[in-house]
Order: sequence, then C-alpha cells, then structure tokens
Amino acid sequence: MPDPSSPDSPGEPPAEALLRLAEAMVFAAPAPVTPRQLTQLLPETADADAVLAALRARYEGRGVALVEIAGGWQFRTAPDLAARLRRVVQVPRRLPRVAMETLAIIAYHQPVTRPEIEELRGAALGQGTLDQLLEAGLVAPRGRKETPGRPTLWGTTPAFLSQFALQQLRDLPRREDLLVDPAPLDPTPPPEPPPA
Amino acid sequence: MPDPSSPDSPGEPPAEALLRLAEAMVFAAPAPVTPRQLTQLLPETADADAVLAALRARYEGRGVALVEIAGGWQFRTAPDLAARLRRVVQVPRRLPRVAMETLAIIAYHQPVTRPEIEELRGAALGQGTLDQLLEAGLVAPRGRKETPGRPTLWGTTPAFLSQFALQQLRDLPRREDLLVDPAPLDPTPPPEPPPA
Amino acid sequence: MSDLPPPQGERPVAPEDALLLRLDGFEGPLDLLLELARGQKLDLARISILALVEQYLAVIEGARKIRLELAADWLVMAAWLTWLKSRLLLPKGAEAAEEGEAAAEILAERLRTLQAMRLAAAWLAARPQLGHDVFTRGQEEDLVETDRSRLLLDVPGLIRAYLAAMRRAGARRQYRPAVLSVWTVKDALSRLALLVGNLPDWASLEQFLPDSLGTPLQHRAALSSTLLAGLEMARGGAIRLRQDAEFGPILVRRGTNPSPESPPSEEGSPHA
Repeated sequence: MPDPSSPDSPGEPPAEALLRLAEAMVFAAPAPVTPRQLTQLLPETADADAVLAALRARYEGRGVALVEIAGGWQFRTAPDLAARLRRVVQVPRRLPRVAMETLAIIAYHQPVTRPEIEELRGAALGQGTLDQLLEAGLVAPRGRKETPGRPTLWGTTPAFLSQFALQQLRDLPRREDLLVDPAPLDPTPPPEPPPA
Repeated sequence: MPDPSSPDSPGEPPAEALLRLAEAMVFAAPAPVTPRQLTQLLPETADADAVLAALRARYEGRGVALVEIAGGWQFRTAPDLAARLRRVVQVPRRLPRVAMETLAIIAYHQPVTRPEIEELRGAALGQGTLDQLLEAGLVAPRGRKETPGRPTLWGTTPAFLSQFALQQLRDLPRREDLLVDPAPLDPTPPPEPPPA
Repeated sequence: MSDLPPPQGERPVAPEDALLLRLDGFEGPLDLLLELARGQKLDLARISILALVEQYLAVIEGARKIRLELAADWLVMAAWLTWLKSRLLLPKGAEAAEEGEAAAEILAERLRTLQAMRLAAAWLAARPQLGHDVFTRGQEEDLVETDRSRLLLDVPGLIRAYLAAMRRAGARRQYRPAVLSVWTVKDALSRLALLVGNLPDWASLEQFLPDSLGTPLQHRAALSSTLLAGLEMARGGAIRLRQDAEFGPILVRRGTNPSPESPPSEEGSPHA
C-alpha cells in the first residue's frame, strides 16, 4: 500500500490510500462531506477535489454513486435502481400536487409569505399543505415581512436541496427555460408507487 | 448494460447488473441483508451467495468492506480506517455520593483509619467505596496506626491534588471555616427510618 | 373548448360536462384559466386573452345553470373578466382599450407565472428524490466513541460532600449535656467542716476553695458554693462569719456551738 502521506505528483491520479480514506470518510459520515472536511483528514499535500473526482469516477456505473449535494459529497444509490429498491426499502408517501406546486413557488420566490403564495396560485392554501412541507423539513420560516400583520416569510431548507439532489438553488431551471421547453408540460406528478 | 434478468451461466461470474442491484440494496438496507432477502430481489435464476461473494471480492482492500454480520451482509468502514475516523468524546462521570463523602473525610482528616471514617460519617463504609477511590488513584495507604489491630491509615495522593486542581492540601478551605458548629446547625432531627 | 383535458385526466368524460362538473377540481379561477389557456395549445406568450375570457365566462354560465351556489371567487373572476372583455372589444387606440390591454397583459403574466411554477413542480417531481428513488446508507455507523473513564471532580463538590457527611453524622449523635465540673455546696460543706476545726483564728473564706480550679467561672462558682456552705454552718453555730466592709474579704473561724449534724458525712447527708 502506498504511503498516504506521500505527496501526489501533479496530474497523477491520487494514491490508492487517499481514495480509500476519502471513500471511508464519505461512507461513514452522516451528512454530505465537504471538500474542506476531507482536506482536514487527508495529508496536507493531497488535493481533496482531485481525490473526490477520482472516487466519483470509480463509482461510475455502479449500484452506488458519489454525488455532490449542497456543497458536499454523499454516496447514494443509482437512480435507475429506484423501482427495484422501493420493493425492499420503506418509502414515504410522495407529496401531492398542491404541495409540490407550493414548494416550487416557495423555492422560486423565497422568502415569500403565505398571502403571496395564494396570490401566485390564485387559490387559498390549505393549512395541511404547508404542514406537509414543514413536516418533510423542506421549508422553514425565514423571519417576518415588515408589512401590516407581519406575515411569516417562508423559504426552502438544506433538506430541500438534499432531497432533490441539488447543489444550490441556482441549479433550479430558470423560469424562462421552463416555459420555453414544452417537454415537461404535463404537471401531473408520476403515479404513486404501489404500496410495498 | 446486461439484462439483470438473464440467467447466469453456472460457474461464470455474476452479471454486472446483479452486482449493482445487490450493492445498492445492501447499501440502502437498514439492517444486514440476508442471502434470502437478496434472492427475493434478484431474478429467480440468480445465485445470491455468488453475487455476494463477487461483491465482497470487489470491495477487497477498499475503504469500505462487505462484511457478514449475524447471518446478513452489510457495508462497514474498513477497520483500519474506522480507527482513524473515530472521534473520542470525553464524557467525565461523577463519583457516587458515598465515595465523594469518603474522599472528603479522608482529605480533611488524613491520615485516618477506616473505623474513624465510619465514625465520622456515622455509617458503615462498604469495601467497594474505598476500592473506587483506590482505583481512581485518589487515596493510598499511609502506614498503620499503632493501636490494637494496627488499622491501615488512609490519605490522599498527588493525583487527588491534580484532579481537583490544587497545589497543596492547604488550598482546601479550612475545616473551621466550613464547620462553624455542624451539629446544632441542623435543628431538625433526621427522620425516623420507616419500620422495615 | 372541445379538447380541454380534465386536470387530473384519468377518465374519458365528455370534456365540456367534465369541466362543468369539476369546477371544484380546479384550484381556483386562475387554475381554470390556465387549463383553458393550455387548451388553446398555444404558446402562453401569444395567448388570446379575449378567447380565454369568453371560454371562462361560458364555463361559469354553464355551471350556474346546474349549480346556483358557485363559490364567490369564481363569480368575482367572472365579473372582472366581463369588464376586461368589454375593454378588449373596444376599437384600438381608445383610452379604455389600452386599459384593457394592460389588464390582459397582467392576466397573461399571472398565467405564465402559474404555469412556470407548475412546470417547476413537475421538474422537481421528476428528479430522483432522496428517500423515494435514491437512498443513502441505510445503517448508520457511529464512529464517535464515548470515553467515560475520566472523573468529574471539583472542590465545591468535595466540600458539599464533606458538609453533607458531617451534618448527617452530627444530627445522628445523641445530645448529652456536658458534665459541669463545678464545686458544689455539698463539696464545700465537706471541705469546710473538715478544715475549719483546725482554725486557730479568723481566716479568709477563699482559703477553703479547692486547689485545682481552672477557669474564672469555676473559681467564682466555688466561692459562692463555699459562702453558701459557710452560711449554712454559721446558722447552726459551727462557725462564725464576718465581713468588715462591703466587698471586703469574708472571714471565717470556728464557732462556739458545733452543730450536731456537722460535719455531714459523705454518705449520710440528709439532703442529697
């Protein structure tokens, strides 16, 4: 085994020992691992970004993938295996269409008040809808708007980024691109998976 | 990608698709996966044991290992790396009340015999209490008292001073400052023990 | 409005009836308007607001024939759209017509926004979701080790323990009055009777105090006891007392009529 403390020559692939260490750290961590956290574990001369890139390449096409989430790295199962894994792993219910629309409005217009959400949707917002989003940890209060009544402002959480595998809010498609691209015109969500 | 439902020829290594599926399942499962559980996920013709063996071989020498636990399989951080990733959190514990009282009496009355401690505390002293203090290195024998039975004299150790962040025993508050007149301080008599 | 798909489109119903009966299925008037706009199969940017308005009013009119109790917001929107229609039908250039154009553009923009949000929701829903489609490691591995070997010790704790032990032990001890070592009248009587027989002349009463008296308190107690004993013996005539001046020395000498009960014996004292 190569000495993990030996410096990598520039351009060369990172030493196997560094890959092992990064693999173990990302694997054992309860949350996505940032390159900064990895840097603290690796020898000083090691390039955390290069190590992570090499590790991601190693998992290419496998049942588990190294993905970048909200600025950190995490192992997740490959998306194409979803249908088969849902048969053995317990899956919570999907959010209903109204909740998904409300979530999208909050994501695109945050921080946003409930009256503003209702204005955008052109319909009243049932309390249950906001409760669903809160319970799933996808939205959170972001202070109050300094207008009469001081309504609560809502925004998305890091869990929102994590759940939808986004690195940042900017990864959401631009509003204009959504309207131009007619592909996902059908707003109905995919059908509920049959209960396991 | 090979069709996961295609039967493996006997003797040949399991198809990559089966390995991917097993890898994702073992990774995502909340408990070790038994070959029986894996069989239910894999196509009928697949050999779960062979798939698991091939998967284990693939992870040989990596930062993550496929290990058998209680009849099932799960991924664990490689033992040599787990040690490096382990963080030790110090949670100091308190001495039991009896031990603390005994320690205080020894500190203030040293050198003192066990019968004298019992007389001062007004209660018998279990051997376990003295053992706790000895084990923690807080007290040590200080010779024997030249009275009938030659009982062991006890005193505090240098470790006692360092544990309590004291330079010397004299840094403890004077007994006279603590106990102006201990007995009459408490006018209420101790409650009668309930009849057994 | 022949090809309007019902919003949840799972049953093949006659579209017009479907729309009429399913007003409740729409999330408000804007939702219905968007559905109608989608029915135009046009880019929302080039949508005909006038056609849209006419469709909406037709739906509401049809619905009112069946159900009189339409929700207020459907009717509010209908009233506003009627106003909008009247403006849009005016010849171009009129001030009121421009007012209508602006209002129509605001409506179109609202519909575009709602459509964009709906598409964003669909975009999100189509992504592999954590916990639904992709999964993180199912079993946590806790690499945090808790070391409880160290002791939490501090001087205040030590002192609290010491005080607790001392108080408890102190409270348990039984109260025994301290033994007073004072010279009693009885002692004084014995001593005085013993010594006074040898007295040739007046002598100071203090000479009859015992030798080993520690504290001033004990000294004064012994003096008063001896005085009391002297007074008692003088009453019986066994001795005589005199004091020449206030606060002067008290003098004592053998009496002329020794009392029969003096000196009292150690055991036979009548007043125990």
